[in-house]
Amino acid sequence: MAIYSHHLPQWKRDEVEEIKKLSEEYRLTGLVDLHGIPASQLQQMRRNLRGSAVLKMTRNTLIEHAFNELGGEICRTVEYVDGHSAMIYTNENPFKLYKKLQDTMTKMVAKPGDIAPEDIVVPKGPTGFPPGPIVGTLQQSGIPAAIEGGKVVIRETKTVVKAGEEINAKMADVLSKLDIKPMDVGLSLQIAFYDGTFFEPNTLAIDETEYFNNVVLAAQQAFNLSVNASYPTSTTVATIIGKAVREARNLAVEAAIYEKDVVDLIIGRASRESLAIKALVE
Amino acid sequence: MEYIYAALVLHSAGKEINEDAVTKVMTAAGIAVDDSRVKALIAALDGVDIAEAIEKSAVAAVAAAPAAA
Amino acid sequence: MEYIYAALVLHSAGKEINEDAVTKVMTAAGIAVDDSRVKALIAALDGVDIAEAIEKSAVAAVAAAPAAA
Amino acid sequence: MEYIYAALVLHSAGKEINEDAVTKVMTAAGIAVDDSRVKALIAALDGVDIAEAIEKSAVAAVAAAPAAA
Amino acid sequence: MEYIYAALVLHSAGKEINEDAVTKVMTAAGIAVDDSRVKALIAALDGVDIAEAIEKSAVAAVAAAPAAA
Amino acid sequence: MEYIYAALVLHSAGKEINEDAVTKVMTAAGIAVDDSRVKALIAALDGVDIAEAIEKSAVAAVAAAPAAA
Amino acid sequence: MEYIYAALVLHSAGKEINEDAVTKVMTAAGIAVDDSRVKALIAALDGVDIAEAIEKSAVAAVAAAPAAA
Repeated sequence: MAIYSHHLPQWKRDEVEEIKKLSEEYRLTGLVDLHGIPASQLQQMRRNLRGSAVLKMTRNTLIEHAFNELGGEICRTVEYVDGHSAMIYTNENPFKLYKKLQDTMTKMVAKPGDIAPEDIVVPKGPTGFPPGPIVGTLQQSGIPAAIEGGKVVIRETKTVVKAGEEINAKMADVLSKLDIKPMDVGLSLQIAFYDGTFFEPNTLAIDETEYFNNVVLAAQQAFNLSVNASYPTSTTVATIIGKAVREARNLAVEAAIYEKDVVDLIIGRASRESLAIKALVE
Repeated sequence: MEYIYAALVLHSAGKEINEDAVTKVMTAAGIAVDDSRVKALIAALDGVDIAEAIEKSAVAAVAAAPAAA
Repeated sequence: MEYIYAALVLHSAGKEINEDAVTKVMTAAGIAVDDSRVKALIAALDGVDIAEAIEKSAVAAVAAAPAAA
Repeated sequence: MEYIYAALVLHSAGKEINEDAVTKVMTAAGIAVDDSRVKALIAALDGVDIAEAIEKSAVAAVAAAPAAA
Repeated sequence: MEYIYAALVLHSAGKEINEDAVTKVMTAAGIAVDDSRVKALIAALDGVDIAEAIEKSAVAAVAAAPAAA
Repeated sequence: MEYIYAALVLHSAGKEINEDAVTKVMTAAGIAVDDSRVKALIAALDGVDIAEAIEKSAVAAVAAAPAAA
Repeated sequence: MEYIYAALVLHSAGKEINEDAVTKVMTAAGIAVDDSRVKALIAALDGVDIAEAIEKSAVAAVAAAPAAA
């Protein structure tokens, strides 16, 4: 067997070949971090991605093996592999993939040792607990709990863990009891290689609202330009006519041009002016 | 605007608004009257309900005012 | 309103607004003039900047409309 | 309104607005021209800054419209 | 805006708005006509109800205000 | 904004907005295209209802008027 | 509106807007170009400060009113 030691068993060989095949078949090859995702949720996320992306879980050593065999630019992907990496493949562009993965994020309860992703706040108000030792447990964690009207209530809103701090075992237990889920858990993209370029996740976040607002702005600007430059299009010609008509009416009233279409406006103006003077002299 | 005011003087006194009447009012005010503008005014006013036009402008002003509050 | 209209006929033609002028305009319109009302009008208009008051009435009306939004 | 539009054709092309020019524009449009309306138009526009006047919203247009609506 | 005003001269006189008519009006105004702009105008007007656009422009001024609410 | 305008050229002509099409439009305009910005645009527009945004811009135009007051 | 958007692609990239450039952009978008509309666009934009024209609300008539008042 010794002479075959650098050869892989058939099942490993198959895994490596599959990784290579997928990497050549799809436009995007990426790595996602599966850290902290319970198996049941992972199944759900996989189902949600079906049809747009393929998730491939395998051993890190086999991933490294496959990329080394592939060679070229793409093999730098291995630099991003860590203990919880899985491969992801899709034909979507990396921005779309990132968005899809963000959508898989769900809130989960914290485990001892987790780092708070943001300030963890316990809101004031009644809890579902009947009076009991829970009050002491809460108080020991710095949460102002008390018994009011036969119920355990939290008397004021309190930040119990600051963003970036570790959540200790006692706090994790309390937060879990209070059904507070501070942790974002989901498939987080580590790196994507698409059409010959690497994309880091921090460049892939898109603010869709900003794009929407920019489309609104662009449409507005185009409309304004068409009207202000008097370049009529079917979209703007009615507005341009309206503008011309308003200008003509303005001129007619301002210069007191007695024409049928505007004489009522001129009377209206004279009437208002007269009322203004009347108000001053009476 | 002097032509329209002359017409309104006549209107508010319940007098008929015609070329002759408008011209008289303006002449009395020492204004050199342009016949064509008087004609244009009378033609434009033909069929116009002045009381209603005044009413509308007042309603509009009032309607705008409370809304502005 | 006929007294006001008569005053505005004069004003918009750039004429001086005084008792005599207002009386003439109204008489020409066939209106029986109440001297004391003419006097009261002239007295009230003393020191009033009519052009400014008219200008303001326009601003108010326009301002009111968008303000209604 | 055709007389006013004719004046604005001339104005927006930077041409002088006079009786002759307005008459020509209207005739070219196949409109039978009423000389006195053209005269009235030119008289009314005398001394008016058209560029400014077309920008200055007729208060009336805004105020009158809701009533009309 | 001269092209638009020329179209409005024709419209308000009840005449058909086509390339030839617009060109004639503008030429009469002493304006060097750019055929492509006339064509663009006529093309843009295709299917547009001008009377409605005019009607709306009066209402629009007012409608604008509440719409902002 | 050039990426947005390029997308709107395509949209308003009823063409599909994809990376290749946007890149072609921009290249034809002599613009050095940033591939990743085009990709981001396409991904972002995937979730944007352009017709709705254009619709909104029309409403905004009207709403903007009084706001500008 | 595709012609306008094509012009805006060029404008926002600081490129010159001329017939050739607009035609290239539109052709790249797979749009059958109507030469006369391109010509009309270039003619309409001649002398226009685009940066200003895209900012100025098209419903300016209304917005301008209070400002002008």
